[in-house]
Amino acid sequence: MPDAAFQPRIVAFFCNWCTYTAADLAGVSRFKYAPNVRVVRLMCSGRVDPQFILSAFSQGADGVLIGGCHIGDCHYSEGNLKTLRRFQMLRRLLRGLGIDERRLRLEWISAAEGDKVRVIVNEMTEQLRALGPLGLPGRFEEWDREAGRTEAEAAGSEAREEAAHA
Amino acid sequence: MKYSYFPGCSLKGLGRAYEESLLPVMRHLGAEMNELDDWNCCGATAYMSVDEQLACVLAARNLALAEKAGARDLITPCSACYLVLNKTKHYIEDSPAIRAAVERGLGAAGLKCEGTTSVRHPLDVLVNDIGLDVIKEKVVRPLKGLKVAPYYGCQVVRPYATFDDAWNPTTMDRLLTTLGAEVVHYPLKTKCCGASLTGTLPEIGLRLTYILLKEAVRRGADVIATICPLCQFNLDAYHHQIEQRWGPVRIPTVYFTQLMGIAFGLPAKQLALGRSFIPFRMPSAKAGEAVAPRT
Amino acid sequence: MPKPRIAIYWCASCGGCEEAFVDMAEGIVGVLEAVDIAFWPVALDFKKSDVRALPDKGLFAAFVNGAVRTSEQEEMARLLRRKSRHLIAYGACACSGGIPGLANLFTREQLLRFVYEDAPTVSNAAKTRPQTACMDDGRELELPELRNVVRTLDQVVEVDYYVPGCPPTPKMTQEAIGALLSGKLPARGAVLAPDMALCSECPRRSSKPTDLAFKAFRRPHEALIDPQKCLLAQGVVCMGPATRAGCDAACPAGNMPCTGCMGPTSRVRDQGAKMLSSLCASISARDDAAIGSVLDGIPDPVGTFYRYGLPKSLIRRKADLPAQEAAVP
Amino acid sequence: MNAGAGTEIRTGFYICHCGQNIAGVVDCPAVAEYVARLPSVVVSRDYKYMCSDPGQELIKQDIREHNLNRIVVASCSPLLHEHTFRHAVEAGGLNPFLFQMVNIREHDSWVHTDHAAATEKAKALAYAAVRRVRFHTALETKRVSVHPDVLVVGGGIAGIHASLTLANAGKKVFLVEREPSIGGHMAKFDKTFPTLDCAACILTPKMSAVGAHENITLWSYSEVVKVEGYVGNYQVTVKRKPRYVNEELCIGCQECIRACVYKEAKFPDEFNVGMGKRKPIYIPFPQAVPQVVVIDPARCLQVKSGKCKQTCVEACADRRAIDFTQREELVQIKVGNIIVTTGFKLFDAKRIPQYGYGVYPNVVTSIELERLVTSSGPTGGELLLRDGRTPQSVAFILCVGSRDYRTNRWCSRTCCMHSMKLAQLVREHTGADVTVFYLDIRAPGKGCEEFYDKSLKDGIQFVRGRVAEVTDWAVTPEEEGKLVIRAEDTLAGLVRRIPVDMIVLAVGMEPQSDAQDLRRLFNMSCGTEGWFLEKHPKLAPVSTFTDGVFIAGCCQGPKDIPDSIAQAGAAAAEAMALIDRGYIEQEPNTAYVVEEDCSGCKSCIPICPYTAITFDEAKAKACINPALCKGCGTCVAACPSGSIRQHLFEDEEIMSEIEGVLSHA
Amino acid sequence: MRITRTVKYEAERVRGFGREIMAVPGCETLLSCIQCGTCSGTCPLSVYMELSPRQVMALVRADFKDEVLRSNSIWLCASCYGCTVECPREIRITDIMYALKQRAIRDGVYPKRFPIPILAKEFTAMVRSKGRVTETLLVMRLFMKANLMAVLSSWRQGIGLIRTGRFVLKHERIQRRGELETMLAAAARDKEGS
Repeated sequence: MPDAAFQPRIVAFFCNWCTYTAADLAGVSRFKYAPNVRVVRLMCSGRVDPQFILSAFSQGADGVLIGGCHIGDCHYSEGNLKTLRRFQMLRRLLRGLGIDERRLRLEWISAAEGDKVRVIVNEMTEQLRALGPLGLPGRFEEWDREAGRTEAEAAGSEAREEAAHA
Repeated sequence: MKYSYFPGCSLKGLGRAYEESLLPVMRHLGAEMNELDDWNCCGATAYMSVDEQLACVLAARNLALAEKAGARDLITPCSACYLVLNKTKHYIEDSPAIRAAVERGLGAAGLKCEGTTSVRHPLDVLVNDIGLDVIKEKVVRPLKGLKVAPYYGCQVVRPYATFDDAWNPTTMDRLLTTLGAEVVHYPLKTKCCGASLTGTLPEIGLRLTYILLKEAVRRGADVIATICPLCQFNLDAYHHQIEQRWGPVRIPTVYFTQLMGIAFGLPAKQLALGRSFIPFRMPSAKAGEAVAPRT
Repeated sequence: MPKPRIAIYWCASCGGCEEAFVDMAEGIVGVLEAVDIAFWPVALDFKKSDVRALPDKGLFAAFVNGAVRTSEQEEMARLLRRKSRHLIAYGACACSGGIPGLANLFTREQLLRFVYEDAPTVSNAAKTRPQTACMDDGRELELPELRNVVRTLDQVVEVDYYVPGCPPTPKMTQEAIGALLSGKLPARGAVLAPDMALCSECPRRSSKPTDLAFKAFRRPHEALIDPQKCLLAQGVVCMGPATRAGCDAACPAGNMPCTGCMGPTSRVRDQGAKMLSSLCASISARDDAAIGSVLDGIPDPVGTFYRYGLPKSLIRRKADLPAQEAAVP
Repeated sequence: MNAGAGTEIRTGFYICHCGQNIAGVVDCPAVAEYVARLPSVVVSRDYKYMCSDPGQELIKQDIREHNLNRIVVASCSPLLHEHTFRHAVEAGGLNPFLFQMVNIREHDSWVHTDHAAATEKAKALAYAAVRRVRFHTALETKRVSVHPDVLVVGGGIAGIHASLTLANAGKKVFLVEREPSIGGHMAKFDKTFPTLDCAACILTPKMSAVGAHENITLWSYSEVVKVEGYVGNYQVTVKRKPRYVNEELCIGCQECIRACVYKEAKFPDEFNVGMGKRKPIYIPFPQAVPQVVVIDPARCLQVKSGKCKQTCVEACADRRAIDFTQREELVQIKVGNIIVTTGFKLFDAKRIPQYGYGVYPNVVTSIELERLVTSSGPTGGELLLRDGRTPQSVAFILCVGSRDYRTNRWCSRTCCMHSMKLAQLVREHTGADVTVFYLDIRAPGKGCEEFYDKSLKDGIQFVRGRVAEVTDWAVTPEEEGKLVIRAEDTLAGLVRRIPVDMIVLAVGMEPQSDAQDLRRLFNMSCGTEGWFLEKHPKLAPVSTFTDGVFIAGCCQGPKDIPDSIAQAGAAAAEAMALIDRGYIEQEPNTAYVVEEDCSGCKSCIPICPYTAITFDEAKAKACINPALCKGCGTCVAACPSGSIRQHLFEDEEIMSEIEGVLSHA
Repeated sequence: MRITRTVKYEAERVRGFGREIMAVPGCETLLSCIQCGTCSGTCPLSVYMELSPRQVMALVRADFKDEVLRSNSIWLCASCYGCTVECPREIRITDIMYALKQRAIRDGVYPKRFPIPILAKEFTAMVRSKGRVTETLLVMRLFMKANLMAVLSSWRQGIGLIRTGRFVLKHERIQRRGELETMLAAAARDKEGS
């Protein structure tokens, strides 16, 4: 059952020319959308290093949104095409890593499509809410609890063994 | 080709000539028409006026039955049924409330409607699936010299149909031309005939019908071709009342399927031409030859 | 002045790293002249108690290879950490998880069931599984517990230096020991291998074109590989561009692609992500479907990009596995 | 001036209220308080208007007093005010790139309603910027010189005015026009509203001036096919279509036209929107510039089949201006700025079949009527029905293809006034009854309301209601033989049927059908409607998102002649500002290879669309030419060993930003 | 001459009525209505209506519920959808008319002897009990409920139908009437429950 109170965190990488501008336009137009998105501005979606995406997930993002110019409209000719290719492989990789691929989204949003920003952010927020938290930092902690447990145990067993040898 | 077939109440009643001509024509073209098992009334405009959700549930039962039968296309000749079934599909998609009501209703009967069946009008199927080329090959008796006013009526082309323009549809025009007929310029082709009012408010309904008939006559048409059972009845059955009010505007109104049957050379009695109030005759070279039995 | 004492220990590894010490051949003589080996369970008969008996930091250096995946290995890692001045993660498994790290794609239960029950070569009708404790002849016997998660050495204890490779080459090993003994050491936490990608030392480097565009990917067994030409130029996924140099490009020289055992350069946080980024950007296809069919040539992205580094990658482990699983009864 | 390595980072943080724009939603003092406690932050303040002079002064003062070496401002979009604050930082004695901006207006207060959530978001974004800015280093902007020539694309009134403005200021202009003559739509008009002065009288002198100006190179019958480079340094390829007439040699005597083997003009004439006729060899209209004939390759026998007596060549005699060997030619030019004035297309009235355009001969469009009332038009200025009668009653239908969700949503802005002008001309020419069907009369321009008033007083009837349909079927005797309009007179609340002789459809304006191609060509954006998008609707109305590319006239949106000319002047001024300064500053966001790290794997080289990356064979390293690099960063993301970096967008900067936005709920 | 006072007071508005109608799928664009009158101009029946379709839209938007529900306009709508396809704001006017008809029937404010709502109710009743409609029987029921005189004026049609073999006196019906009843009951019950 999706938790309605859960506030998903979305890190968005928006290209300077189209999607960032579209998000500005959404602002100028006063379109209202969910406050769950945090935008990191890059000059081109082609700058989005897959490390950024994995890093965002590993630091607590529930979803990552990449926004670029429509294919054919890239300010840098074909940066977005490179993003598209990486994105496709990343989705396959995420599947392999047990992360629902819907958590990573690539959208082409032109400078004029302020409303699309609103629609996509709201849609994604809802979808992530339905998927529930990814919560990797918490998982890392949980995973490491079993190792942490032995710290005390180790000391204890050492003492026991020493006592036995003595 | 196999199609599921939803006749609707009219084609079993006042509009039975439509069914009686549609089925032989489809058979002649090699299309199999399987009547949907235990179909129910679509609800028409009346049920929508009373309760929209229940009207959709009612209509959705037919869609669900068609899906259960594995039908890809459901042929729906009556304009009202065609509109209501398509509208129901749209509403189920667009409105969560209606979708929920439909799911509840159908669920209670162990049915479900996922929208996999397309609701198609025979005109659309004939022209866009079977094709004018195939139809042309079957024409043995071209309707040479017959001037036809193509009358589509209101509901079939709007607002859900995608196979033709809402204001100036041309599918039947092209079909009639293929049959060898001459199509007259008839700008009233999608004007409402007032059928739903003729019974209840005759003054209003009859006037709408009168204008349609008058303009068809004025533009030199020999016959009006229609694709809706209600339109056919309305344009055909009230000549007496109309003439009393505005003078004679006598012109027969037939189903386009009847004209197809004639062009295909099917026997007249298979085409139910005798079911009209105003008999239709081919103005053929052998003048005076009646296609329809005299009454 | 007594010779510095060193320890060599293995955790979850294949033994190849132990082999690497031996592979120093006559080089080992020089090493043995310079140091005393105080602990090397594979080769010499020392006991854990001997290590315990040492004063803290009593070892000059401990070389630990293998990933950490049992309670005993954790314990030993901690012990050696306490006893040594320099703790060295030796080999790909200790540095980044290595092949054993791929177990992070499964739960412990899945692993045990496969190994003890489902594997086609196993005959175990009683479904016997290893137990952490059992009674035998009235004596309680103990086995270490298998952990849910495979860890790198530095995910358990602090590590001073890393010697990567699967296994590290004798040359790297000798150089590392030499550096330790001479005291000419880089900053703590450094990898004792060149901080540059493998292409710099690859014999095929000059055959790589400057206009590479992948039309398809092929796995090594699917193609007759030209022994001279850059493997990537032949559509074979070679991790060389994203992998540290230092191995003298042994695999490409042997007509096999680099699979990334040396790990990334210091500037890269996630080797797999970087390789993916570089590789995919240069696919020639331009639409979804075509790109998809090129990517089909890499059927196992995790295994391809993280063969030696899953536990050290940003995601570490298949994320949808249960975090905790009941300990083996 | 710069904080070197090892220097303590001392950050100043400023959050702007932007009046109530930000502070109305985001709790600015709370954010400032939160940031004040972050490591490295020395000063944290909130202020009403950071972009104001006192706001900027605050930054400068703090830099000096608190020895700040990093500045973060949380306010509006960096696309709006990044430059402002960088200047302030620089004026305060710090390198301008030791600054980071946080967008909490467009991306926060304006788009969120939940105050608490918006405040938390502002904190997260501020935290991210404070973390990011630690990694910033001092950078220098690059200066690139600006080529002084300008390209103007489109020779309508906007292009003409922009070209003349620039040329009169001594700048060299290339004016490229697709049609055989400049003049555009305005050349087809009879008179102009609201002054009723003759369009030709005011346009023709400007057209001639273009043709004669020594600073203007006019290439008519030509199209721009390729644009490369960047602001200040564009290389443009222009396709010159063969007109089969040498422009240098032709003197416009038109003897060739008279001599053409086609004795009668029989082909529809573009200038009269198909209502007049021309020959295969023709001059577009009497005042055409250049005054040179053109041969229509689709009609000319010689071009089509090579079998013609070539009587035109004979008539041209020893001027030898006609040249059937002409071929399409590609010409390359260098310019520093481009002004796009490609205009609009008229709505095709056939798309609304209810109005019977193309069915009923006496249903015409406004531009057809324009030609029918002009003395230079096909009827010599006599307004007649198709059967030769003079109309007794004429109706205008407004908003045809405007304000309609099914066709074009926008208001075409000129149709109200244009129709009133035509209505007055109709009354002048014929004395017919004129009825104007309108939705709303929009007459906001100077003198326009007065013109509306005059129209009312002249007895033109205005019916408020959108016409439902035009038919030819009669209900009453007076409707027989007429076109019948059915519409609700919404002010009277009555459905009316009105028979008339002629109907004029006031067709709206649409983006050119190839607007999308042009947009790509010049790297511009289009709004959802397809009009070229200005950089800012108020502050940068003629700029585009590509520096050095400006727009003017109707390609940006429907407008009348005065507005088109005003924009054209503005665009020319913008271009001149760049030319006269002589250089432009480029963002120092280029990528660079750290040579000692590069393994020479060559993975980056095919990634770059600008061939800025080359392989240095001697060093066996990749090498980036900063002059060619545009700063997209795609190669940085692609370098598998992390050996390519990008100024302003370093990995550490972005990573710390990611960490920052996530570290706060 | 009778003089009536026509001022509208705020109290006469039924707040939320417009919003309720706009909740019908596709009708939310009613907010963008620019009162252009295309609907009225297109409507073949607007000339008979007390309020033109445009006025109906204006009154709905302004929450004047009674004025709209009591007018004959909604009952004269013949569902030809002309207005819906012609509206430049893509407002589904026909569907709004349906929504108004439903509310008028629900609230019982339609003209009592007016045949159209009676037809709708009779039709609905026949469908619910038989699953199908037999037109001739439906018309006869209608005439009996609404206007006996109409039977007399329609005798020609009756005779014609008998002559052309279309006068049906036996009810058309479906086999699984229970199923239909279950469905409609389930949908209706839950609707009230929710």
